[in-house]
Amino acid sequence: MIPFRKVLIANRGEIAVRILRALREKNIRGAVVYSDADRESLAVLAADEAYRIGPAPSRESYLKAEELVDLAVRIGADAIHPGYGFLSERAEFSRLCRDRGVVFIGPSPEAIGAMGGKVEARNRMIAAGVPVVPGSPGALPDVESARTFAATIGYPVIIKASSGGGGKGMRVARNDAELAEGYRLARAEAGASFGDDAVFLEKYVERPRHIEIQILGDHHGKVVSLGERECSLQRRHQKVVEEAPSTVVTPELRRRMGEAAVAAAKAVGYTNAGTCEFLLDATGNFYFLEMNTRLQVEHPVTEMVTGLDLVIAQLEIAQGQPLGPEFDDVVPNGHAIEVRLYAEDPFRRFAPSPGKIQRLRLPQGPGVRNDSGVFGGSEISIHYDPMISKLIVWGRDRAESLRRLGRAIEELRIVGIRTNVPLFQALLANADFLAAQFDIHWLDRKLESGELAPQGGDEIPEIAVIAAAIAHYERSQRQAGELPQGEGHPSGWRALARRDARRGGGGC
Amino acid sequence: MIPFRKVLIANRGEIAVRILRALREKNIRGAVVYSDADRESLAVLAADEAYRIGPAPSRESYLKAEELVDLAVRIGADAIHPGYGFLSERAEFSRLCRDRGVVFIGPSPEAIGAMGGKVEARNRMIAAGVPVVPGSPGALPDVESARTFAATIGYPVIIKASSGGGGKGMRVARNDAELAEGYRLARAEAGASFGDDAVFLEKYVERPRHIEIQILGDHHGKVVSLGERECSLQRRHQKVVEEAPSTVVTPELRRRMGEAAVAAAKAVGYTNAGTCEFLLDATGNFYFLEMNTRLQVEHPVTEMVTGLDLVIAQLEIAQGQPLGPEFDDVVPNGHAIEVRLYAEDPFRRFAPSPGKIQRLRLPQGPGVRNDSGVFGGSEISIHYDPMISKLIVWGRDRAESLRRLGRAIEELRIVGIRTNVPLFQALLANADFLAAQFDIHWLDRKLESGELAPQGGDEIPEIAVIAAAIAHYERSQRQAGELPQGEGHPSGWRALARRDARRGGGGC
Amino acid sequence: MQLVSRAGGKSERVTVDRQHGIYVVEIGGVRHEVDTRALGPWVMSLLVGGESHEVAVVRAGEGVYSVDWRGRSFEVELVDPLTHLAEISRGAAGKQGKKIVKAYMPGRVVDVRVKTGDRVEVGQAMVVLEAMKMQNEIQAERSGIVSRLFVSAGEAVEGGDPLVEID
Amino acid sequence: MQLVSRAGGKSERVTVDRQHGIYVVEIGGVRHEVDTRALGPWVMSLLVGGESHEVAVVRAGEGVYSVDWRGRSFEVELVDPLTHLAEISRGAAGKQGKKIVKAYMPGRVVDVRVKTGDRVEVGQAMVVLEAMKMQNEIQAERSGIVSRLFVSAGEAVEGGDPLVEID
Repeated sequence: MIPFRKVLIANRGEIAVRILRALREKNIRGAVVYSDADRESLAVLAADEAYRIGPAPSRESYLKAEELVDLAVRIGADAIHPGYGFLSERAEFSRLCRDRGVVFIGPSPEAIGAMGGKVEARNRMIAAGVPVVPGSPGALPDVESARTFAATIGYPVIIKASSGGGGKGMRVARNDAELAEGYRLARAEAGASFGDDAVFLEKYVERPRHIEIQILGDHHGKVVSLGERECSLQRRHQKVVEEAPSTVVTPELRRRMGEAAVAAAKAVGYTNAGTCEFLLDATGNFYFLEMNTRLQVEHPVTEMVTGLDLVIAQLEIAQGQPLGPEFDDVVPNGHAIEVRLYAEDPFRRFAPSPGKIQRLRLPQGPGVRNDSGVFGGSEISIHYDPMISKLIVWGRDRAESLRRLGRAIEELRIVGIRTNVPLFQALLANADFLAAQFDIHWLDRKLESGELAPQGGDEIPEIAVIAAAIAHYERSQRQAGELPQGEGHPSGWRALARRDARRGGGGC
Repeated sequence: MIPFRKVLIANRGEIAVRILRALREKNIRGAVVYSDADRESLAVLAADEAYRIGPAPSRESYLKAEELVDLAVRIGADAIHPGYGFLSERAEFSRLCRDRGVVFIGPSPEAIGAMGGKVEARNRMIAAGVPVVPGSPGALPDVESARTFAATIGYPVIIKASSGGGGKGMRVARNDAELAEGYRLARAEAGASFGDDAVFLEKYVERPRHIEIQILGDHHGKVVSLGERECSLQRRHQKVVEEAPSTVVTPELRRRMGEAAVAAAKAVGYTNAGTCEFLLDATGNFYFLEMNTRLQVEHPVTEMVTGLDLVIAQLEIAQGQPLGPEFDDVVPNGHAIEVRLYAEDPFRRFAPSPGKIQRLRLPQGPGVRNDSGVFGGSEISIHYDPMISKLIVWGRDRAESLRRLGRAIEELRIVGIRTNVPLFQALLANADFLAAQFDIHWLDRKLESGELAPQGGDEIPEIAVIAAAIAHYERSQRQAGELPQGEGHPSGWRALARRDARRGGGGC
Repeated sequence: MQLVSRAGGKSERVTVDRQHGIYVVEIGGVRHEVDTRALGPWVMSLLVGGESHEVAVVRAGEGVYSVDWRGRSFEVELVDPLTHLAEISRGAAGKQGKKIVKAYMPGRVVDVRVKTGDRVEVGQAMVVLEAMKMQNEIQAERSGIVSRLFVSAGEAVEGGDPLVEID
Repeated sequence: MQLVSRAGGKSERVTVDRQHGIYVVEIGGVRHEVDTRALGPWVMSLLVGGESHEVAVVRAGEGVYSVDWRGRSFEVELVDPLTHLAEISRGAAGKQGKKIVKAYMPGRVVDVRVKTGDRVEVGQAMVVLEAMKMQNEIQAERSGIVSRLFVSAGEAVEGGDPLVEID
């Protein structure tokens, strides 16, 4: 084992801060890079060392693989932690680090590569006995062959155009009759749309949930599962709320999914932290989707119910330490929920809401954890993902963690930008969400139908009129010079102008 | 059971905020009172309702029992939560609430009274079979009687003047010879000092630890122990750091101390949350000191290792609900440490350091909990206890929670007032503390001897000179009007003057 | 001080007065005593009767205020009663004649879906703005005729830049 | 800019210069390049070489700055070299002649343990102040003769009020 003395973080925002915390607890120096947009970020403030990497755009800064490795070598960093996003799942970056003698805190380039290509990954999973969504190996010449294949995988099935996409040439069939009909229509439509009427069959997974398994693999051949995360609540494939454990995963199913995930990881010689994403249908069948070969945004919910620190585990694995017994047969303790706070306006179709956070007060107290990348005064730039903070709650059961979530959301104060908090308020008032009755399409459906429209969107609370009236009164008094010094809120109003004039922040 | 709809909190600061969190999670309206010094406190901001109770001094505000109960009745509060300190352990306040038909969230006046008087409490504990420090019933006429009694309780013993105090006329004896000598000296000294040479004997507890047991009692006769807290680290009898569990308490000792605490509570018909404080000697003997008939400041460490919410438990008990099975045979999970952040200057003999918190950034992330009563911009008044926030960390074991504590202390930012953070930094560098080798006198001893003097007290880090030099340079440039707009830190320096001029805060 | 509030499509008579440190606000005839404190810029603590509210108020225009409360933002317009009456009489209340739709964030215009003279309805997409790697439709906040276009596809805009004028 | 820093009992030559946005600070001959940002009032982010430091700087007097760093406060005095030399020559460096000991918090004077003309040593208790229900000894920060008393027992004082003058 080579103990690290210094680690470079090739990332930004909350995850850079999260990694810095782990490094400090391991007594390892933490160095970060920053783009011109991030010089005043929390990550830079929290780091032991900080180096400029380039202008704001990612491709000119956080995606500059060569420069990052050069920097690591120059400052004597033993390893690079890629966080998530950016270069974290680029096989060539992992290889580049290896070639330059810098430890990449993640899997080998081979493992990343093997899981990177959808087709190769699928075939290796099949070979490893990991269930994947069953599909016909190739195009089906006639309805007979289709019926035969359908019989082998069972209904319902979906007929897809080989060269298709965007829903065109797709038909769901629940029995032989629908299959015959669908097959005919699908071919016709495919031919018309793509000039190629070849179609194939796939098992149709109804109302699936997104259940993922967190795994860890060390460099001594040991791979463990730390249980599942329920990530079905997604808006346009973007996770919004994550939980652990899932209400639909029994201990027995947890064991089977865990075994599948471990098998998947072993099949590609996987090391460090990774996540196998599965589709879970209503009858308890699960199908491998893909493997995320990195730390997940939602890793904290697993930490909350296992008591483990996944980033510290990543560091220890990368240092060559074997996974200890504390990682064996982990059972979830209580229930955790994470909500992702985005700088986006749910009243404007979740349009990004960049700007300066004038005031920030994070919720605190029992069962509440904040993984935040910002502070009062932070500038939310348009250049990066609009996620500003993660709010994680823990309770002895889901009901308690839901109550905590509601309390924490109430407590949170973010002034200066719009956030998606109203969405969480709406979710906490929704019976399906409270009963954990959802699938991966649920959130988009509810947002479409307007059922999750933040309550009382249009109707204005009296307190807003009162506040505005007082502000207006004071402003006119001040303009008329009638308001004696110290009366009213001089600070509030002068400050406003002032703040616009300067770069200073509105609090910590 | 009477479900509460509204509860009045007869307290302030962090505990008022703590109770408001529990109320919100139980969906009960939370009302607070505020003195003129607390109008802009976090408690007022976090409350559903807030009412002025009087001027800043406690006796004119938070101690006005009649006014508080009148207010509770007027606003239709079902119950009053007294928090800790102030009226929380006044039997007559508990009685007043009962007489006025307002539920007092705490024990009955009888239970408070029984535990309030030292002598009565001691006798009732003896009757209940709870171990107390053995002592001779009365004065001992001659050295013979002293030797006889010493034989019954065993050495070491301490000889004390009946009408004594302040250490005068006290002698420790470890054998018959020392006893004879000490008896003679003690009597002479007592006679000289107090004009009364009567002396008595007590078991001398060497290097004792302060170990306390958290108990809960419902209104159906059930009393449970939730395990111990290690509170030996005290400065002038003021707890500074608390932990759970204690490194010296074995499961077997935990069981015995728990049984003693439960017996103590049952002996006085105790209900709601309470704490039995014990002295624990090096050989595992423990002696009842006193019972705190209220929620303790340090209750969070018990919450962290049990997963229970003690304030919610208090509410449920007060509503008449029975203690459920989740309170049976609770075993600590992991290790928690709490440090109390005080607005006091360790470099000035811990003199209070009131003033405005210009900037506040609390530590966040895994295993960190803040129970805070302040925000950026808060005014720390001279009228109340200088504790501003509690930092609680959890780890799978003591070593991990110590690492987390170190990390969190590093992360904490408080600007504008002095705090006792340097004391914690010194503790985290102290071998005895890291090894949990201490007793109730340890901290005072180390502070006396200067061993815990914050490291490098006098020697100034280069960064301080650099920062001052830059600030000085900018100031002179600005005065000379040579610094172009937007250069340097106009905000920093103008703001300084501005802030002094106004009441506005420096962040949330 | 006599005012008319226009918010959420309805208007009410509002009077504000300050009596020894306490505000008295009357809305639609209902009287509220309000104790206020400024917690630095933007943020105010209001005690309305016994109720405690923390709000952030930002002036969004002449007599227009955006109020943040419990994680949500509300826009309130305040005008003096005479102006209000005058506007009603010419049927323009809550309309203020021409309306300029602005970019609420910096970004790049990828598509302009209206031309001058077009009639637009509330919620109709007029401009598509790209920022933070996402495409965002800028919609008409009221119905009317597009009287002016300030941008064309491909242009970069700053937050607050005018995009379309609706009459 | 040429300066002499006096802190923690020792003095050093310091030069500060600003070159295209970057500060160059030389202390005792060692050169530091410093990139600075103000994070609103008081707080500064400093990158010294690669090292990141968050500090809060408050002006505590003429040329005197109190710097908060990693939970601790340090006082640094900066004077121009000539003043420094002059003071050394009359053996007054770091002394500035008369020293007025101030109350560092509001409270009530419960005891005054010195009288004018007394000689006091560093750390000697001169006044006992009560605040937050605690008694706090105000000690002599340097040795000398008590040349003036500003308070007497029972008086209430504000933070910053002068208590004792030492010559």
